[in-house]
Amino acid sequence: MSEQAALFDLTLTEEQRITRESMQRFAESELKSISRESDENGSTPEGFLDKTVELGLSLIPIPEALGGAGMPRSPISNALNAEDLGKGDFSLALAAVTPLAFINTVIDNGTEAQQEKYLSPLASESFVAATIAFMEPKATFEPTEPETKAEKSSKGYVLNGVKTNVVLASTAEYILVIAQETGGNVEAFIVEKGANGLSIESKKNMGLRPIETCTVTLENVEVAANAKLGEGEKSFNLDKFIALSRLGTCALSLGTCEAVLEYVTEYANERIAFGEPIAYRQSVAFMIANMAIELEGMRLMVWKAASRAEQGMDFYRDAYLAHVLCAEKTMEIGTNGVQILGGHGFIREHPVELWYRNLRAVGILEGCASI
Amino acid sequence: MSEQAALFDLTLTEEQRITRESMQRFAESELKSISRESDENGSTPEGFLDKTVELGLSLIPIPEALGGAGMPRSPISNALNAEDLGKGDFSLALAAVTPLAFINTVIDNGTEAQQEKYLSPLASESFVAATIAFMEPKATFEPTEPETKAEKSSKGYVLNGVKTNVVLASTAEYILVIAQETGGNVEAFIVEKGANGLSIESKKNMGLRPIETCTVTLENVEVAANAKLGEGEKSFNLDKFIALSRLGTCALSLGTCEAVLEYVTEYANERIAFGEPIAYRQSVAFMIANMAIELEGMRLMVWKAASRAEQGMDFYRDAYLAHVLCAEKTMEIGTNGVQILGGHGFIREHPVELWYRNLRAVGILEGCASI
Amino acid sequence: MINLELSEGLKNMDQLTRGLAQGMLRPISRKYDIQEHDDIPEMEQLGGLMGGGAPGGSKKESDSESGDVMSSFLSEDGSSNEIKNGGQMTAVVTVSNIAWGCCGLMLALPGVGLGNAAIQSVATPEQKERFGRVYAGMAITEPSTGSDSSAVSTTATLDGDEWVLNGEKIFVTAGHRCNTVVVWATLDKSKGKAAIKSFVVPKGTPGMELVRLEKKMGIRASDTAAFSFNNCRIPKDNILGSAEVADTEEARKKAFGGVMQTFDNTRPMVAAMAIGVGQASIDMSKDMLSKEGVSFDYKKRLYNCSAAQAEMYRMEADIESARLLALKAGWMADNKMPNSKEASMSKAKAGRSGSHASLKAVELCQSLGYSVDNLLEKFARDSKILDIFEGTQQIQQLIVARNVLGLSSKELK
Amino acid sequence: MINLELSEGLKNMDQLTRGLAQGMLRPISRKYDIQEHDDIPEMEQLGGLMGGGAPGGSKKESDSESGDVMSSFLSEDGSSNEIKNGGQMTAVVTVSNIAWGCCGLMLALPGVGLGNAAIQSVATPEQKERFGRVYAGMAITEPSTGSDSSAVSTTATLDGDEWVLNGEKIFVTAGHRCNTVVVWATLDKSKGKAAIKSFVVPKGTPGMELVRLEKKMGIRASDTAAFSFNNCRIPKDNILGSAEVADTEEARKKAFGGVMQTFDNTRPMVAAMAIGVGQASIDMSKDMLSKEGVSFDYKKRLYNCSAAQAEMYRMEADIESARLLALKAGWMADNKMPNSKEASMSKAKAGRSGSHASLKAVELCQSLGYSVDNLLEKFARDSKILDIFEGTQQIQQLIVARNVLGLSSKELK
Repeated sequence: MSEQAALFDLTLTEEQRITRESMQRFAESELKSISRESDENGSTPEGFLDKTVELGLSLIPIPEALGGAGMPRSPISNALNAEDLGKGDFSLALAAVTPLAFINTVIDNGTEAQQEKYLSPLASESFVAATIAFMEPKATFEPTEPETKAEKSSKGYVLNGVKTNVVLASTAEYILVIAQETGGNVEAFIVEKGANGLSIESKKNMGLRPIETCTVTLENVEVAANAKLGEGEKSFNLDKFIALSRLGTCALSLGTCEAVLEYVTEYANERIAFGEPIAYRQSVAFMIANMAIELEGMRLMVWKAASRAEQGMDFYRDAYLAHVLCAEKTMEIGTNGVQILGGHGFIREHPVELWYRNLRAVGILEGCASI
Repeated sequence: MSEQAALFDLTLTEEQRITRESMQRFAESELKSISRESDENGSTPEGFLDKTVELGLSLIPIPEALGGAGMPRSPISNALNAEDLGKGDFSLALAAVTPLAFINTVIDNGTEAQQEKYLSPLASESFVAATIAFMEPKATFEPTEPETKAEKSSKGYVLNGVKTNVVLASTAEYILVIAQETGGNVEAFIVEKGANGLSIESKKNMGLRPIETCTVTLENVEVAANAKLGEGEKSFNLDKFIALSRLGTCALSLGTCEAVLEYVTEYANERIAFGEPIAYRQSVAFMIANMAIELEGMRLMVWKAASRAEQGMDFYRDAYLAHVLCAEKTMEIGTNGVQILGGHGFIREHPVELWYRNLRAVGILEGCASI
Repeated sequence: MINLELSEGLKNMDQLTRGLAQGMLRPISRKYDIQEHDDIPEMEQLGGLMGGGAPGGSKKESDSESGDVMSSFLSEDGSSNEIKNGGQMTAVVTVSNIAWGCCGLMLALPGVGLGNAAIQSVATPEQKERFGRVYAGMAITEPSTGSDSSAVSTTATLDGDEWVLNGEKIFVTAGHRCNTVVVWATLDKSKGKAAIKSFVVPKGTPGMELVRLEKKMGIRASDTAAFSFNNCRIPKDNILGSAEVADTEEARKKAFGGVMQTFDNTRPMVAAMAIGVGQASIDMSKDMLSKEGVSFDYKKRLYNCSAAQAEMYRMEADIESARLLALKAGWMADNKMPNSKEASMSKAKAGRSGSHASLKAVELCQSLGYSVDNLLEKFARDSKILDIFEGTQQIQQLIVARNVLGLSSKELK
Repeated sequence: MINLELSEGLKNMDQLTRGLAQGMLRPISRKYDIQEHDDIPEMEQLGGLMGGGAPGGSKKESDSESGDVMSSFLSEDGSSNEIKNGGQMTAVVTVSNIAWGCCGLMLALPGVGLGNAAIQSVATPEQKERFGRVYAGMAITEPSTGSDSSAVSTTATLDGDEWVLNGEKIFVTAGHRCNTVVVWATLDKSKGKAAIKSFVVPKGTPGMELVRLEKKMGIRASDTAAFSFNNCRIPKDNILGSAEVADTEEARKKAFGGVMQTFDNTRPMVAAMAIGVGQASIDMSKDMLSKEGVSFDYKKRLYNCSAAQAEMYRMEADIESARLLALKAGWMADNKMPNSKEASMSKAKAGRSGSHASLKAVELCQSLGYSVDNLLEKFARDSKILDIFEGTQQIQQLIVARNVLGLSSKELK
């Protein structure tokens, strides 16, 4: 990651500015436009994921030698992209950045050989799915203590456990399974498509309906020894992974909150009640003011943590606090978005109820969208 | 406690109605009038506590044979009294009901002999102080696990530990010390005034300034075996004591919140800003509406728990939840009371800042004001 | 005498309806959430059970004049001076339980809609007899009006012996399944609130068209209809209340106040629904957490608890507080005390607490909460409307604030 | 390039001022809380240290044009096009640290009052020279006006070469200790906002009387004065800005806007104070809890933490968010971007978060928090004013809302 900057600065680089513009255009034309339909159908429209290839999300960080663009790992750029895409649609954006999360994690934790083996196929002209299996179906699931087990065997490792909310699992070429190595640390293992003992079931949630969120069951799934990311001293950094994932989820949600804020701002100015636009009422106006205040505060928190990550500084506390704030405030923005529209907000004709359902994911998702 | 009532009912009995009227009159003329002065001086005006004797708070539950009125233990009446007095001044009201809390606890947990010995002196024409030492000076003090120790000795028990916020400790004839008996349960021990090893230091707090809140240190304080409340099976009921105390604190705070609500209602209607009373602004009006809503909700929670206690039903959950709500919402009312007055609220000319400081005690006090 | 326990009669109703909700509604709750707008054969049976018969014989309880859930909306108390636990309290208890089972199905219970409450409170005996046993929806909101009930622009014009209705109505709960709609219309828009009257319009009256059923985030088992009225003619006698338009300011206020008073009865009911959904979220999330070893014993100081326990206790405290506020509002109604402020207080507290608890329960249970494999996520979709319809959170606060501050709707807008 | 770390210069200032606050203010904080209104000899020294000298040599940092805490309120940036971390950012950093030490003493720092900011931004070079090194309080509020700065009724009448002031002012921070007061007065009340001007009145001017010092809940080390002006005469040239009263609506708005703009600079400063007090509460309560075995490692999922940890993390998240908002507002000012919205955002978030954190910290530490033996209770008394003065929470929300919604002060009142 790049060198430390000298001054506090919120200015985008020219490259970031240009990228943001195209991300925003794409989000508007390719995500927002199909958001409602995808939610109603509970499926990703055909061709959508392939279309995201033009954004080059997966290509950017893959080393040139492996067919990628070989750009340096940039959590800040990833966060900006996630924010812009998340404004179009939280779920579709999450699907779009899922292979990137896999790639980022392999780059951060894998050996050169592993990068070569697993990243080359992802540097493709068409959309190649790869994903990470982290969460487990428990109310008290503790990210720092996953219960999926990896047992050392003669051939490598044997994996057992159940993972949930694995995005794109059924089409993924690779699933990076985070598991507790018996007698060791929490490690990351790459399981290839169709492995024996791997079963994948698509599940639906309150939100995230357009995309595949799967329960992945591992029953004595065998992987080779070199399927474990890293080697020797350099093995999987769980804390960093959790922090980068939380930042990814937060960044996506910033975009969604922006969408809410824009929508209700317009609505409140247009909707007449008691003879005046409802925006003239302090109760409505202050809800909107608070959306703007909290959104800006969250954005700065996410940017700070991502920028620290990019500069190679410790950023776990920053990411943790950003996530605490986003879990609370994005849901507040989601529910107030519906409130401002009143009964209309509850109807699926308007998008605010969809944002409400998607934003409930922010405090729940772990291990997705690692930036 | 009395028999179970047949219907859901919020009507006061005739006796309660009459008592409330006199309590409210007393609170207005004898507490409210000296509230600010007492706070500024950090002391209880001379004669105040003696004047409270006319209310008969201590006399009411003491058996007739011991010189009292011998009325049945009535948590609900105690709660009503606390509420009415708390409207005059939280701190002074707390001092006024402190001997009663001692009496209630001795009646609930003591043997007949203990009642005779310790309650007779309290059935007096003048104010006789008696108090309970429960809290300990730790940030993580856990009421169900006090650390003050009682060790069985040849003569009875030896007490060691530090207690904090013991109201009226230095003038108290008796201090009921709640301590962990070594190898036993948490028990209550009556320590008489001037006992060897007992040291009392008056301390000041953010609020409660008019009254003595003391740190009581027990260094090998010896008490007789029969100074331990109860005997045999019937010993001290800690859970009940904690619950009744929390209800007492909550009840006091209801009155204070009523005072806030009345004050800001008048202020908001009179204060002009931007050409109109500030009450015309939703942000102000809704703060006041929420005060009224939460206050009424808290009152019903306290009444329900107290009424269950009075009927001999299990009331610990109700008391717990009432306290959770009151700790949160009374402080909210306290801080919004200052907010509505703006800069004026911060000046000691108005009472709202005093209420703010006193209401911060609600989430903190334990073992006081047992009803 | 202060007692906040339910009477024996109410306790029986409480147990009974909770059992019914658990046994009959929970098993089909998800099904009709998915099959939005489908007919619900199971509900006919349930409606019969609850509306027709007297389950458990509680109907004769002396303290509960109406043990019948259906008519509990409608019940009129006797005239004795004794304290009563009557129809409104019964309704709070039963409605919260049915909504605990499934709020969508609760709103689809056949036989009683919000229109019934209006008919019951305003119709003359002659009208009541003529209308017979109706299942009446209530049509107030129009596309361009929301919280502002006084902005009705649907018109009613007298033409001979008939009223001619023209306009559009939205958000008519049970509009599809009911057989009658009570329609709010103005006799003369220039005369403001006083000219707003309500009319009983049987379904199938020519000129009345059900335009669409709304697709909603939650309470999907309940249908929400939009109607248009094009020269829809109904008998002159189908107006509820007087056809005169008050001409003094005072009389105008009173007339509209009368129309609005229905809300004093329906708001505690919606509060009860929110309490039901909130409680359902609490119960289910506690169950899930308990299975994984989190205990709830209400003992330790809040900040010595775990974060999950503390959050749960806060949710429970809010819901208990809301429940008591709703019971109080019902108790006041049962005892003929004006309860407009208390009705709004209960709706405000319950609406926001139910919404908060349901959303928090999903978060507390992580992937289990968010998954459609469990009902928690459904509760979090259902709850939101309860902080909106029958007067939003903001409208309730306005009412409470005006009441507390002694301000008019012109002063505090 | 996006970077939210403090520059080296700011980091040095940060460490330096934190150390100063810890070493010099904390030890005397309680003393002057008790000895309300007493003289504070220690502050003369501190004022010298901070205002006069350049501590730690940071003054020449290229990225921090003004390493001087005092002048950081006042600093004018250079004109280069490069991104700057200048005086406003420095002020945010240093003010939050000094307030971390003691907010009361912070406001009693000799040499700079809010009036200085006004003089600095509006006075002509000639005036600046004539007034010399003043310590100026700001007199805006009157007994009958609060948040409404446009309701000033103190009058200024030109009589020959002098302005004659009449009226009453309250809430003048440092009014006792300062040597000059900037007084807001109207030239013609009938002309509204546009006629409001500010005047530099040296203390001791005949007709100016310090009526009383307010006894306050918190920030007691800082004096808050009330003044009366009875035919108080000052030179004609002591008016700040033009003496003309704009006569078009547009020009009027602009004139008053100019007066109000001072707030865009002072609001992030008050935000910084709230951040300082909030952070002080967090640090101290964490220390206390840590000593009793509660650890803070920012690792476990929030709802798998203890309630105390979770509460603390929420407080920290709020304060961090407020800090970044204040830094952003300062950064925008330093880089000549209009920052009215961001200034109010930072004040709104910081004001409420500081107040909440300080109150919660007291509760978290139970009797230790509530006792005057520790400073937590003082922080909870000091914090409240920071959500009130320089524009209450509600005023900030109005400004942000008008900005976001594009509404005027007539539309959104």
